[in-house]
Order: sequence, then C-alpha cells, then structure tokens
Amino acid sequence: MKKRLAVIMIALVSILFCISPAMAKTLTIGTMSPLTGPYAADGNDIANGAKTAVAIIEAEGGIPGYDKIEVVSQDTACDPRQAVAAANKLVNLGVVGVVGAYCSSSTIPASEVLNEEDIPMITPASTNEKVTERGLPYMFRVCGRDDDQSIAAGKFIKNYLKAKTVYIVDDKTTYSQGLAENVAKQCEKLGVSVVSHDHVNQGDKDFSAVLTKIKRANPDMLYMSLQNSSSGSLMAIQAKRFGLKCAILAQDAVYHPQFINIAKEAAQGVYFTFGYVDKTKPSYQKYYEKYKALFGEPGAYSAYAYDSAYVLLTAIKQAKSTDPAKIKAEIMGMNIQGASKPIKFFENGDSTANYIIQVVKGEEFVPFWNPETGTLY
Amino acid sequence: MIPGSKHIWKKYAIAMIWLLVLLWPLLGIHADGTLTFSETWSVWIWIAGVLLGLLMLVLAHRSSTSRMVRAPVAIAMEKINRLGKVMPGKVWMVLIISVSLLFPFLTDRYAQDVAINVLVYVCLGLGLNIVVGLAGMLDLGYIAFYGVGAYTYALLSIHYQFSFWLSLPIAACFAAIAGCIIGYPTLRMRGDYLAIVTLGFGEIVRIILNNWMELTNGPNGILGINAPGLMLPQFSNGIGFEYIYLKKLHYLYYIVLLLCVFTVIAVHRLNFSRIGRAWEAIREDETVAELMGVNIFRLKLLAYAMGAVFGGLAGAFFAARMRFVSPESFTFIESAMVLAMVVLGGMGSIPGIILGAMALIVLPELFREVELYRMLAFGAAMTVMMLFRPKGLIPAKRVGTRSEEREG
Amino acid sequence: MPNQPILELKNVSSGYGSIDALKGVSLKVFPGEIVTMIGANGAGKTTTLMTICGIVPIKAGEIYYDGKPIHGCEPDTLAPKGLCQVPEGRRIFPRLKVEDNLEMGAFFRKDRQNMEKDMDHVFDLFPVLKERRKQLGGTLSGGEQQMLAIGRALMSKPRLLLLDEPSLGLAPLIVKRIFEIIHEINHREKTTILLVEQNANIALQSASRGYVLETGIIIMSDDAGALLQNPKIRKAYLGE
Amino acid sequence: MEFFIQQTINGLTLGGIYALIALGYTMVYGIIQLINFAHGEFFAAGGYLGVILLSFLVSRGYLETHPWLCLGGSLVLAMAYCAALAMAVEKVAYKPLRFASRLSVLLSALGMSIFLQNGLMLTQGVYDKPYPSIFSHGNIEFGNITVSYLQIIILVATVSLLVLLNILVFKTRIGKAMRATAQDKVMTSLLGISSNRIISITFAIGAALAAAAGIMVGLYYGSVRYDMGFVPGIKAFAAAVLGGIGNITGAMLGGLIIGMVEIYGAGYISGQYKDVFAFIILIGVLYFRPTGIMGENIDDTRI
Amino acid sequence: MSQLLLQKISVQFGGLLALSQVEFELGSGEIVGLIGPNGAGKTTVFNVITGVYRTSEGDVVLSGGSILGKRPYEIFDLGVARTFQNIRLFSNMTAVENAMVALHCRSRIGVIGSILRTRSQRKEERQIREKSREALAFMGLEKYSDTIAHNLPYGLQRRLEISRALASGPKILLLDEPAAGMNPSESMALMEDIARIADLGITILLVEHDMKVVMGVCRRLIVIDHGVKIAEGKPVEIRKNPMVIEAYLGQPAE
Repeated sequence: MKKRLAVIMIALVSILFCISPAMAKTLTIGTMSPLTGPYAADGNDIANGAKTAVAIIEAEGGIPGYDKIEVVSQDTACDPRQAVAAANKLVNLGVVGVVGAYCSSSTIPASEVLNEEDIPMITPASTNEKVTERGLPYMFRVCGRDDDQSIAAGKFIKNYLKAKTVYIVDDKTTYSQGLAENVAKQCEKLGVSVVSHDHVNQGDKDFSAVLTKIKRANPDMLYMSLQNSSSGSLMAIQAKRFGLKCAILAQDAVYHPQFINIAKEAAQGVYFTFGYVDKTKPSYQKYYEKYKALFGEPGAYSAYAYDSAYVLLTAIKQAKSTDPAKIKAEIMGMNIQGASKPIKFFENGDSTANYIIQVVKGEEFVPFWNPETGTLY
Repeated sequence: MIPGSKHIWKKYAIAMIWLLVLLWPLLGIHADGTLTFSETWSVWIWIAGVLLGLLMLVLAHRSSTSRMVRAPVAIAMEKINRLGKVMPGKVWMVLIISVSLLFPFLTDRYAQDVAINVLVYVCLGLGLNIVVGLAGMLDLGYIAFYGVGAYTYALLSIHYQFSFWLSLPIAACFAAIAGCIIGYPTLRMRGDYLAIVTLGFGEIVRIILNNWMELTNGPNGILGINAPGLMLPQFSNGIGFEYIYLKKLHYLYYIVLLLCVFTVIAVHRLNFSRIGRAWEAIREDETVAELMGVNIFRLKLLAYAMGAVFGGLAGAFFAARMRFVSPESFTFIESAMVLAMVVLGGMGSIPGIILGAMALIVLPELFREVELYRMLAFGAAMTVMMLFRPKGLIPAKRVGTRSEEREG
Repeated sequence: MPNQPILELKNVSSGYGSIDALKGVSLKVFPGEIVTMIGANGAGKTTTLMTICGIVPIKAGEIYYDGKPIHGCEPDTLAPKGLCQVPEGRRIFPRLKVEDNLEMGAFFRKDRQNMEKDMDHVFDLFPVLKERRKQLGGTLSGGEQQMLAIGRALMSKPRLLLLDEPSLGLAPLIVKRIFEIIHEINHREKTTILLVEQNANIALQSASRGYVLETGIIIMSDDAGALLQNPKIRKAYLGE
Repeated sequence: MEFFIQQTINGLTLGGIYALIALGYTMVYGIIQLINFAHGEFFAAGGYLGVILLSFLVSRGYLETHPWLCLGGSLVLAMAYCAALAMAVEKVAYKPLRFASRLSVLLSALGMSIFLQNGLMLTQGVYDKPYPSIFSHGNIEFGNITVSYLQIIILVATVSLLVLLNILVFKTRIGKAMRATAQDKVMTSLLGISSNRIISITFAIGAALAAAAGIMVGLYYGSVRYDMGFVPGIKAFAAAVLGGIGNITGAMLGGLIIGMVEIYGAGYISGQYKDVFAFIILIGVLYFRPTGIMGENIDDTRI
Repeated sequence: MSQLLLQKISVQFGGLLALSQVEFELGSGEIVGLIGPNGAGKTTVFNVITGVYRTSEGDVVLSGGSILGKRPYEIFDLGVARTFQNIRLFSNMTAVENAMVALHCRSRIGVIGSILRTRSQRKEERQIREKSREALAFMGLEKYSDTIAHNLPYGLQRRLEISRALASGPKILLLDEPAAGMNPSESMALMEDIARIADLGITILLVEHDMKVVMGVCRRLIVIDHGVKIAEGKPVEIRKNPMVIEAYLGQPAE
C-alpha cells in the first residue's frame, strides 16, 4: 500500500518535471529594477514597459528561430548587493540582454557583472554620467544624462523665466544631487545667482522647514530636484500652502502622472525638464495602447523601458543571432523612432537627448518651451 | 509556543482568522471608492495555499500518515547520528571544509554570489554576536561599522592605492575606533535605551556618509575600487612577479571564506578565553560581574570594538568585491537583518549564526521566483520561525538570560 | 470544623525549569481557620502560595478550592472566586495613589456602590490609609504598605486570604498591629487565612494549625500550640 | 522673529504627530517591554483606511455636504479598525512569545512589520494614494507667518486626543488597571485583572492613536504610501525613549522635542543633517539622564 | 592591626537616611557578625564597602588606604570579596567558570593573545582553572565543578558563591546571610567552613539571621538598627543587651 503510494507520487512528480522544460525554444531577456522598497513604483513601470515591448514584438511575428520571448524580472530593491545578486541570477538564467537598472548605484555594480559575461545592458533610467563613462562595451542608455538635462534647465531659467535668483533643493541621491549640481553650474555660467543649494533627505515628508527658508529668501524660482514624484508632489503641495509665489521647475524623476494625481491644484503651472515625447507619433500610439491594455496608465519610465527592450529585441532580430558583438553592432547602427524619442546611440553607449520644458496643465503634462529654438510650443 | 494544548491552538487559530479578516478591507477597496476583488484573489490564494500547506504539515505531523516520510528520515537521522558518534568532530570539520573549498567548482556564478553574500553576513553576524550574544547588549546600529570598514578601504584604495591586504587591518582599526566612540556614551545605559542610541548612531554614520561630499562623494558613492590583488610568479620573461587583481567570483569566494574562517576561529577563541568569560558574566549579571572584579566599562567597550573589527573586515571585503560603495548599503534595515540572523540562528551559537545567515540570505533569494511576494513571505517566515523556535534554530548550548531580564 | 476543606493540595510538585521547588506538598485548609506554614528562607513557602495562585506552573498533583480543581486555571480567574493573595514584599503599585491601589483590588467587581462602602470599611480598619489616600503608594512606609496590601486584598471580598510574610521588615510594634488586624479579619469577616511566616514564634501564636516546610517537603504538621512546644521546632526555628 | 515663529508652528505640527505615534510605542513598552516595530504599520494602515473612506465619501458626494461629520466618522472608523488589527497582531505574533526572550519578540515584531508593510504594498499598490483635498489650501496669514487650516486642525485634534488619553489613563478604572499591569503583572493577575486583556487594550489604544496620526499625515501631506510608517516609526520610537520609555507624558514631550529639533535644525543649520540633530539630542539627553527625561531613575544596582 | 576601618559612614537615598554615622573596625583574621532586624541597613554596609553605593559622609579605609570613590571592581581587586543575600551566581555558567570570573582581575592576557591562543595564554588559563578548582575543593564542591550553576541544589549554590569569592584570594570576605535557607545540619557544616576560611587569615564580616550560626562562629558582634549602630561586643554581652533584645531578638518565646 505504502509502496504503491510512493510509486504514484514519484511518477507524478517526474511527470511534472518532464512537462515544464521548454519543448519550445525560448528567448529570455531580463529586467532589473526595484520591485520592492521605496522605488517600487518606478521599478514596476520599468518591468511593465519591457513586457509591453515583448508583447508588441511577439504580435508582430516574434523573432525568427524562437517560439517565445520570455521576460524575467528581478528585484534590486535599489540595494547594490541585491542588484549584483540579481545580475548573477540573470546570468544564470541565460538571458541575452538586460533592461535595467533604476538606481545608478545598482546599475553600476550590476553592469560590471553583466559585462564580465558580455551581456548587453540597456538602462532606461540611470542618468548618472558614470554609467556609460567606464568604458564598458555592452552598456547602453536610452534615457538622457544629467548634464544634458541641466543645459535645458539653464536655458529655460535664463532665457524664458529671466530669473535672477534661484533656490535649489535636492534630496541627496546620486541622481538628484548630481543633477542639482549641474544645474547650479549652469546657472553660474549664465549669470543667474543661486541663493542657496539646500538639501532634504530622501523619503522626507515634511518640507515645512526648508519651505519657510525659501519663503524668507524669496527667490525668483525654485529648482526641485527630487528622486521621486511623491516627494515632489508633497513639496509642491506644501509650497502652495505656505504661499510660495515663485515659479517651480522640476526634473524627470518627478515627472510622473502620480505627481498630478496627488498635488492636484498645487501641480498646476509647475515646469518640468523632460524628454520630448511626441504623443502624436504612431510609435508612441502603438506603445501607449498596448501598455494601457496590459497594465493601465504608463509611468514616467515605462516608455524608456519599452524603448530599451524594443531596441534590444530589434537588434537581435536584425542580427539573427544572440552573439553580443553582433547585437552591439546592430544597436550602434540603429536609428529609429521610439515611443519616447528618436533613438540613435553614440560611441560610449549614450543615446540622443531631447530635453524640453513641459508644464502641468489640468490633468496632464503638455510641451511648453523648446530650449533648442527658444520658442513656445 | 507550547504545543499540545488544543485550547491554545484553537484560540490562536481564531486570532489568525481575525487578522486575515481584518486585512480583507485593505485588499480590494480602492481609493476611488471602487471595489476590485479580482486582483485580490491571487493574494488570497497565496495566503490560503501557505496556510493549507502549514495545516497539512501540522496534520501530517500529528497523524501517522507522515510516518511514510518520517520513517526513512528517522532512519537516516539515526544513521547520521550513529555516524556522528563514530566519526569524531574533526572528520565533520574536514567534510565541511572540503565542501566549502570545492564549492566554486560545483556551482554556477549565481550560487557563488549568494554564497559570498552568506559568508559576508556570517562575518557580520558573528561580529554582532560578540555584542549581542556574548556581552548581552542590544545593538541596532551595527551596520555602521560595516560602512566604516567599506569606506576605509574604498578611500585608501582610491586615493593612496593601498592594497586590499594592507587595508584590512587599517579598516579593522578604524571600525574599532568607531566602535569605541559609539560605545562610550552607551556604557551607562541598559536594554532598550541602548537599542535606540545605537540605532541613532547607525543613522548618523549613514547620514554623514551621504552628506560629507568632500570625503565620501555623498550619494554618488565611490567608484573604481581595486579588487583584492596577489603577487603571482610570472614565467614568461624569465621569472618575475606580477600583481594580479582577483576579480573573478571564485577568487573572491576564497578570500571571503578565509575571512570567515578567521572570524569563526577568532570569535570561538575569544568566547572561551577570560575575556569571553567576563562578557558572559556581564550578560548574566552586570552588577555582580563588577563586584567580582570585572571592569565592566572596559569590557563593554572591548565588546563594541571587537564586534566592530569583524564588521569592518566584512565591510572592506564588501567594498573590494563590489568595487563600488554607496551609503544605500548601510541602512537600518541591514542592521535589523544582521540582528535577525543572530537571534534567528541562536544567540551566542556559532553554527546557529551561520545557519541564520544562510536562512536570511537564501530565503529571499529562493522567494525571488515569486517577485513581489518575496518580502511578504520573508516577513511572515521570520515571525513564524520565531514562534516555533524562539531560542533560534541552533540555540547555544547554554544561553543565558540577560541580567536585566531577571526578576527582583 | 466542617469536613469540606476550602483549600486542598494533593501531592503538589512545582517549580521553574528542571528543579522542583516543591516536591509533593499536601495540605488542607478548612473554612474559618488560620493556618500557618513556617520554614526557612528558600524552603518553598512562597512557591507554595504562587503555585496555588497559578503563577508558578504546577508539574504534578492537584489543587482544589471549594472542592473544585483550580490547578491549570489562569491566575486572574481566582480572585473573582474569592481566593486572594497578599504576596511577599507586598507588591503594592508604587506609582498609583493609595485609593487607586485599593480600587484595583475590586477591579473585577461590577458593583460600584458597594465598592465605596468597602473602601470605607478598609479605612476603618486602617485609619492611616485614609489620611494618605491621595498619596502615591510608593511613598508609604513599610508598615503602611503592608496595610495597603492587606486592604487591597480585602477589597476583593476574599473568602480565603493567602498572606505571605506580613511581618517582613517591620518593626515589632507594627508587626503586632498587623497580626491583630489579621485576627480581626478572621473573626469578623470569617475569612479563612493561610499564613506563611518566617517568624515562627508570632505565626504559631496566632494560628490554629501549622505546617513546617523544609526544602520543598512538609516535614511536620500539627496544632499550632503543639508545634510551639515541640523541642525540635523550638531549636530549629525559635533560636533556642 | 517671524521666521522663528513660523518654524515653531511647523515644529509643533510635526511634533504633535510624532507624539501620537510615540504614545503607542511607550504604552506597549510600558506594559510588555517590547519595542513594537510593527507600530509604524498601524500608522500606515490608518492612513490608508482614511484615504479609502474619504474617497468613498467623496465619490458619493457626502464630503461636500458634511465635511466635519465625514472627517470625524472616518477618523473614528480608522481608529477602530487599527485597534482591532493591532489586537489581532498581538494575539498572533506576540502573545505566544510572552515568556520567551525579549529579542525573540523583537524579531517577531520586525517580521510582522515587514509582512504588514509588504502586504499593504501588494494590496494597495506601490503608488502613492492621493487624499481628497479638503481644507488643503486654506490658510491664515499674520504678516509673513502662515498657518494653514490643516495645521490648526492637526494641532487641535492632537491636543484633544492627548487630553482624552490622559483622562483615560489617569482617571478611568481601565486606565488605572493598565498602569497597575505595567507596574506589576503578577500582582494584577493575583487581583483578578486579566493581563492578556489589558495588554490587548493597550495595543488597541496605541494603534488607534497611530491611526489618527496616519489620517492627519495623509490630510496634511496630501497622500499616503505603503512604506510611510517606517521613518516616522523610528522617529517616534526615539521620541518615546527620549521622554523616558514607558512614561506617557514623556512620550508627548519627546515627540514635541524631536519634531522641534528637526525643524529648527533644518531651518537654522542644514536640512540634510536634521535627523542627525534629532539623534544627537537624543544621545546627549540619554548620556546625562540614562532613563530619559521623565523616566524613573530605577536603581537597578540594588542588591 | 586593623584590616578595614569604617569611619562615620552615612548613606542617603533621596530623603531617607539609610546609614547614619556607622563606624567599626575589623582586625586581621577576625570573624565579626553584623546583625540587626530586616531593613536595618546591614546590606547597605556591604554595598558601601564594596563600592556599590556612594556615601554622603565618612570614609572607608582598607589596609591603611582609603577606598572611597573607587569602582567596585577596583575594590575587589584590592581584596574585598562578597556574597549576596539572594544568591546571584552567573547561573548559566558552570561552577568552575563562576570561580574563574572572579580571577579575571588576576589575569592579564589580552585580545590578541586570546585569539592566537599563545602559549602564555594557555598557561594562564590552566593556572586560573587550577586555582578555581582549588577554591571549589575548599568548599567541598570538587565533584560539581562542571555543573551549570543553576542546576546545583540551593545549599551548594550558597557554597559556590563563597568559593567564587574565595577564588581570587581576598583579604576580606563579606558574607550576606550565607545560612539562609539551609537546614540545621547544613548550617553546622557552614559554620565549620567559615572557621576554616578565617584560619587562612581572611577577615570575615558576616550578616546572618540564624543566631546559632552567628553566636557559634563570631567572636565579636555589631548590631545596627535603623541605620544606627546600637551595640558592639562579645556575643554573650550582646545577648544580654536590653536595646538589642528590644530591637531585634524580641521577647523570648514563653
């Protein structure tokens, strides 16, 4: 009796094991982003963006030679140690390319691991210069860089707002602080005086002390460089409550539909530096519809993640191979219109940037001012 | 938990159901007033599945049906026990050492990476064990020493090109000094006051690392730290020596294994020396220890310093292995994790802490498959483990209660 | 003397950890009695009382109160049944006012009106407490604390009162007064009393029967008068 | 001077919120000597329940017509819910460990905290939940000093809750029983007071206060987030210890001090180091008074 | 020669005067009893001598040097060892380890020596262990040296406390109710042991309620009540002193 039961169980288990290994040939790509912890919102957007790209590629006929494209999402929790573990896990799973990571402090050590194994990595969100300036051959970036963004911000402050005094606040993360420093440099170069460069801590909710200081300093503009949109909206709400009259300029990390949802009236008229997304382009429409159908309203980095995965998969498709050198060659030669922007890569792995100024109007962000031409949209 | 009493189990089950029912409204009600329970089913299925699994385990344990599984296990256990008696402890030691030496040849890089993490945390856990397990002082800011060690090596490597091996003792020294600085104001405090002060110090260290731009490069972290190197003989042009950086994962594995073995031996020997005895006496009864000629202030400081030394060593290795450090690695939750390893493994017990570190590093990695649920499962697992084994997985052979816990 | 004992211990063993502080203690207390238990420090007297009240876990044996088993009961279910203890060291609540301390004794009772009356009754017994009713318990002197502890127990209207070392650390005069009150309680309210004392002399003088406890075992039990005359007892516990 | 007054008002608001959370820590600690790491999660759960209830009321249009009723009702409901949640958590995760070492319970609490926080994340999502905007932008100006309606509401609500709590703890029978249990659990059980019940009630009250703080934070800052309980939890814990853990008045005082120090630190010295100032004050006070400001000087060297 | 001298010691807790102007002297190798009712301040005297309490007035002189204001471990190092009223062993350590803790101040090897297990460390460790075993053997505990302290019977725990105090080779031994909880035969044995300890040249100050023990071994008695010394003298004198009878011995049982 017992013996028979044991035999049946063993049989069942072995059947289960036999079924699962791929009868079909699967192409696996990985994503790395913080799925838990304080940046989980952006992290999930990234994973979803990549999945959207896969869905679209599969709908367009997939990649020849493969029956299925699989996305493996790994959590980095924005912790370097976990990011390295995640990268190693992805190496083990035999991914041909990785989309990620989010925090630059995760991207940097993780990219070292992936590059040891010659696995291409495309980051949709890490804007620190160091990401691409370490000479890693398989490191690419779809989003812009901090220095590009600060140039656009500087032009806007000087030429459009004609501000004389600027108050800069950042929340001490690799990204937000780096950007804030670049903006401060730009301002000095353009002869705009920086009244103060103040810092708050990441995750703070109460900005009353610093806002009271700003109110006393009475600058022409507040530059708000914060790591995530919720901090940004909290600061906007409180600024409004304290009766702050100056213009507010924020950056791409604060740029998120959540910002408007939370800040509501306080969000109105806040300016942003963000990549120019032409929402009328078919490439955007295609992405938007699919994303909306699968995951709902896209987040700030969804489009970049989508483009990253799209670029990676397209390169594999065109190269007809998963050989990293060939993929790289294809990526470097690419010149396409993505969902977020026209994409073309430079030698070091960075891609074209096209920062413009957007403004919150009603319930959405609208293009406002073009720093290249100095004209309103 | 005292099993066996049906009454208690019933009460407990009712409380459990109560908790789950209470969690219900948070599940499906959305802020806009709509109800979407469709998404919540997956959560419920998970919870129900886990509960069912636990119930099955308990039932199987109770009834004889589990004998099918238990009998062979029992036989195996008996055999192992018999083996354990036949084979002296040394043989086991050799077995463990050989497995850990051969590990990189048997596994892939992900497993090696996890193993490195485990070993780093074993060092940290053993270091914290000196403070918490041996001397009986609750420390919630231990990760600060890890940070000090990591930044010490990072800065020495970047600015002065110090080698990893030379930096190890320096990092240990700096961490020890930090330990004394943190320890000094806490000497008169007891129990939970100590906890919040150490927590505060831990946060202060992290905030300083994050804000002292000139020294630490703030949140950008420090990049380009050298990996550990070795002088290796070179035979191509006659005989020469070349400095080779050991970047490959399995080299790093051996280095941290070495560090870990050193830590285990050192902690073990300290524990069984006059110093360990004095620590234990302080833990058991601080007042009496002082009346029996133990300079409690000095020994408490020493406990902090020694704990910090091992934290610092682990930190230096961490910097060398990541070749990048940033303040994000030294948050309070890391301190809590290390403490969890010590308590979960069994305070004061070296094998316990090794097991605890394994459990707490490997568990989240195992749960990696379930992505979003991993931290949920991890939290629940932590509570459940504590409920079933309040003294830890492998309690120390004799774990004393801390002196202030005694009545009267 | 009625046949049904109000409290009966049958072969009770108890203690924390691996050591048994009590090794098979049996005793009976009948309604209306004052029974005393004497013994040296560490003999297990306090453990006996704490075992009766369910604080120290019982390992073997049975305890009956009013004919019903109470071993394994939660400690807090006993006071409503009329079994109350004044523990060693008095254990008043030092940061509660005197009247609040007394109120705690009647916490489980629902009848608030009677409580006022009972409190007045306690104040009659211990007028000094009335003077200090607004003071914090911790500011009272040792004797006053002992009175407060007894008064607090009386607030629960006990039928059986367990008293642990009421004379501990008190001046002889105060001890005398305390024991007078114990007698009064026994007489007037018909409260049965189990008294644990180290001061064997005074304990045996006030009790009707006595048990002698040594290292967790009852070595002797007799009428109090007989024990007082017993040369062995006189030698061991009365310092002669 | 105006700057100082403005910062003081800001500090009072923040400090009041810390004080409300700190009370839960201190009460639970006073009674079972446990640092309840999961306490911050009750605060977060309260905030979420508030957003759920208020949004529901908004969608039905009740908020427009009866704003105060809706606000009060949501507050009471959220407090009741969190009280029940805390009691359940205590029964499930802490009660079985009543006689285990304190570190085991601490760890169980930490596990519960991680569990609840991630449970909240999974069920309510990773995004911030916006609070319906009521009273959000109204304010009173005295010269350059701005006091928003919400700040006034928070201060009034905090003070009245603190007064209520004081009445509860110092004047009622159950409050006295709580204090008695905190002082001597064995003795209270000898007097027929069920310590389990008192402990449950303590958890419930603490969590209810945290829930109230959660709603106020939500209203004041405009949104809630699943991990919002962590940082204020730690600050409130520091506040409880600063005041002398186990002491109710101390927790209120500690909360106010931590809130003020943070705001003054950020306002006058540097925003990035404000947590450092809070902790340095804490360490400094504890160095000279090892049991906190209002803590009893327990002479534990007695032999 | 006076081994220990208390000069006009006063101790205050809050407003309460726990000791007032207490003074006495202990000669070398003497056994002196300190008696008085509960709460009279006997343990407070011990706490003053061992440095647990700060005095508000007075001086404590050990072998000619003042030890006032020294930390307890320094005083222990100078040769004052004690036992406790409620047994306070390191209850999860073995008997021999308990005694070894007392030798902590007599050993010198540091962290590095311990980690490296140097030859001198092993030698020192061996010496400590031997000395501790000797101390245990002196109190008849050689059989129990590897027993966990809390597993020892009550009487033996009392003895272990004394061994622990003896292990360091003190000049003065303060015994706080060593016979409490012992049965008469155990008390008898203890009396002999106390006498043997005194024969080693160790001065003993004994607090004890068991009058038989006190009268049996002490050559001199000091009586305190309410923090004040009310009598001092030979046992026979003390027994007859009316003040002592009233304060402490009480009316004899009729």
